[in-house]
Amino acid sequence: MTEQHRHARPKSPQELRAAALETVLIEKGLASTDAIDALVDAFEQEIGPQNGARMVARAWVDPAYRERLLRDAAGAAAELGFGGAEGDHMRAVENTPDVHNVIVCTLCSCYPWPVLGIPPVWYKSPPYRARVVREPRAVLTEFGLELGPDVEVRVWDSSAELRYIVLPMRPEGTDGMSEEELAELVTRDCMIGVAVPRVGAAA
Amino acid sequence: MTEQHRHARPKSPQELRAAALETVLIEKGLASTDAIDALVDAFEQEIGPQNGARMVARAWVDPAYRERLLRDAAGAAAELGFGGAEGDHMRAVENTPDVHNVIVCTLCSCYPWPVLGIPPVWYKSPPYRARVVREPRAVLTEFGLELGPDVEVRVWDSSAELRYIVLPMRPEGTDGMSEEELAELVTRDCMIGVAVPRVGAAA
Amino acid sequence: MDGMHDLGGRQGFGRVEAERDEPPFHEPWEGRVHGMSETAEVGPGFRHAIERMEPAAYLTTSYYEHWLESIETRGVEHGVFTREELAAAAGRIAAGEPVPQRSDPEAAVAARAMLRPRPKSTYTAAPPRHAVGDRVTVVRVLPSGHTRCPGYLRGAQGVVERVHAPMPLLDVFESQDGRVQPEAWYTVAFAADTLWEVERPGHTVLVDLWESHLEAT
Amino acid sequence: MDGMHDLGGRQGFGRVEAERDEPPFHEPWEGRVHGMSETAEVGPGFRHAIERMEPAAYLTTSYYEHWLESIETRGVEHGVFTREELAAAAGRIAAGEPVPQRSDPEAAVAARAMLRPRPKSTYTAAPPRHAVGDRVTVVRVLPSGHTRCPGYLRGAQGVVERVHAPMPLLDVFESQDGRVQPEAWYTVAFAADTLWEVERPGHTVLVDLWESHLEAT
Repeated sequence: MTEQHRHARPKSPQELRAAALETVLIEKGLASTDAIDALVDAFEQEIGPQNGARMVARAWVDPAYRERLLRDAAGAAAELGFGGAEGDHMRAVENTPDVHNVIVCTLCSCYPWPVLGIPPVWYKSPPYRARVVREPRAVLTEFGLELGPDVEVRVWDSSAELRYIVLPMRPEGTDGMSEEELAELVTRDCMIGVAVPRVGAAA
Repeated sequence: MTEQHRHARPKSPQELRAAALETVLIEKGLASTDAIDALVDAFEQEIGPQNGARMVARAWVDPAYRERLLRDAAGAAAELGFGGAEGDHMRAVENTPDVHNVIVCTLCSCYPWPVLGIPPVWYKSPPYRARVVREPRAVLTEFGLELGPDVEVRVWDSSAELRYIVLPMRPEGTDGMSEEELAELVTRDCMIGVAVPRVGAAA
Repeated sequence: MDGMHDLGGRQGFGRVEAERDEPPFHEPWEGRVHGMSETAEVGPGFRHAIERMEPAAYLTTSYYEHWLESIETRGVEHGVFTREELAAAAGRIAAGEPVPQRSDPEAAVAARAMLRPRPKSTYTAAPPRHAVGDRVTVVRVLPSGHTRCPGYLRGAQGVVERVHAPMPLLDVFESQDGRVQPEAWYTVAFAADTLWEVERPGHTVLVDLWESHLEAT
Repeated sequence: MDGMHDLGGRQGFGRVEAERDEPPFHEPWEGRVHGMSETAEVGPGFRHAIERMEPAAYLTTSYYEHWLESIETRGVEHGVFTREELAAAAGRIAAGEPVPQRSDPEAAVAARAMLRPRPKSTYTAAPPRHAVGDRVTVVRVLPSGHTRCPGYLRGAQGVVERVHAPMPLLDVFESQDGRVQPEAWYTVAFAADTLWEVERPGHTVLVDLWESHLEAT
């Protein structure tokens, strides 16, 4: 897919730097075109928040899976074929009527790749990382999420080795839905904790 | 002095912003050209490290003045006619064979204007403010000042209301010098604490 | 507040670059900004307006741009002028109009007098709670607004080196609401190796702090 | 280390700006950088190389520029390539030369396998010193090098929420000297109003910390 790009002249200083680096690594035998391609393709084609959404929907319909997810999220992900780098250790944290969870990495941009894919730019941005640990309600309001004053907000700063995913509450009015239909309600933002699933509002 | 400048078209965005601000303040009667001129002239013509140098030289030749300077630096400055904004409260800290003092303001750029004038850009710069409280010896080395391992370095972070000036040690080989000659050895950097007076090395 | 201005102990900065024979002002506009800042009344909060700057903007602009920003921000926030008035004036200047002149000899005299010895205000307050030699601990929760306590001292233990006569707590004084809360204040000495992993031999960091910043250890 | 990356609780930043329907990579070069970072061996210290970036540079460049910087920095520091080699390659690319291709099907298979479930390493260490419900205090003096303990926790008190099986202390593991120091680690809960002046009602901040970051209260 990149044949075209790698033969065109770089359009930005970043693109030039990246191309120069790839050139040096390839010429030294330290990188291979197809290994890089394989990773790009994986994130562009296969790995993304649809994976996490399947886990959430499964947990909503299958109480035993929900238990396994909350006890060992990496194991529960592996059951559906998801796992690997940035997801060897995972933990799912469950929203309840009394507790709302939000995920951040203040020091870096740690994120559970195998189940949520590449983090969005805002998740990696200084404003989110600086503010959400200190004033989560203000940040959530900017995302359109207003929580009741009695809800405890738990902000998980995942700067170590455990990657977090939020297990949202199943919304009202979804009783007749299939697991696949439920999964469509579960957006990336719901699993980061800056949104909650809404019927008819999925991405 | 600024007639010429204020009639020329601004050369930079900052100059334009400053000229626009002055225009608005003058038109609203909140600023006057000659009050601004008076302050600019004061710092360009009269107030600078030569004031502090006179105090240091006086302290070197007059033990009673040295005592007053160490007890009440603002009072000792006033004896020579120096004082006012950013110098209403001052403290002189004395270098000895065992103690070397360095001044910084980590939060802002607090500095004893009446005796040292306008601070140099490096004093106001993030590298100095960030580093000198944490690794003063590394910073002093960059200024060419190597202290013995037994010397205690005291870094004064003057972020509150007291402004500091270092009273350096009188260098060797200055026995025959007059107070005026001594004052010429005392550079601004000596009174900040990133240098020490040296015979034949004054600014 | 944990703004970008709170630089003490932050890592990653490069060498301190000193300029030889540096003038007080590098460009005439810097002197004008200095003069305006000291003589034009645009409301309180000089430092806090700078502290609130967006961090990348703070780091990539110069000292006198910070001052310019402070005058503009306060003038607008205190209703002294509007952004539109500044923009309109900038348009006229850019089109070649000169900055207007206004003479006020009394103001010029007063401005110069600011840089001469002048009487100090004195304040009364409760007697100081700490004495020279006392061990004190800096409070851990610092104000989210303006404060004179650097963040690197949060929760740190030090020793009182000097006790000063009461002064208004500037955390409050600069907060733009007119409150004045005089308190005893102190110079407190901190062993650097209790603040950070530091070079050997260790050094001492001395900071002036108000009673509100301290608790007894 | 107190680098610019240590952003938690820092003030002055603006709104969080979210982009609709964002792709994994905004430009092809970002994907290339991601792929190189995961597959090319240029030595340890991925995060530390980013943490050492000059603060203004850190704030004014994008995530994948940070990654690019990390690969370049480590490659140079570990002797894998030189700045001159990078510059020479950039010159050739700028002149129109294509990036060379190299096929390695096994490496491609291994790369894809990195993003599939795989066995976890297990480590042995001394038994954990703290138990769920214990009050703990974060040490005040944090490493000047890489650490997984955010600066906003220095000296803070929290409660152990979960105890995890031993893992290498990453502060040491990433320090590029090959040492591995497995330790018990914990999820620790901190009431936000013990960290900062915060909005009401208060919230809870939970952070994963190693035993080296903690002392008993």
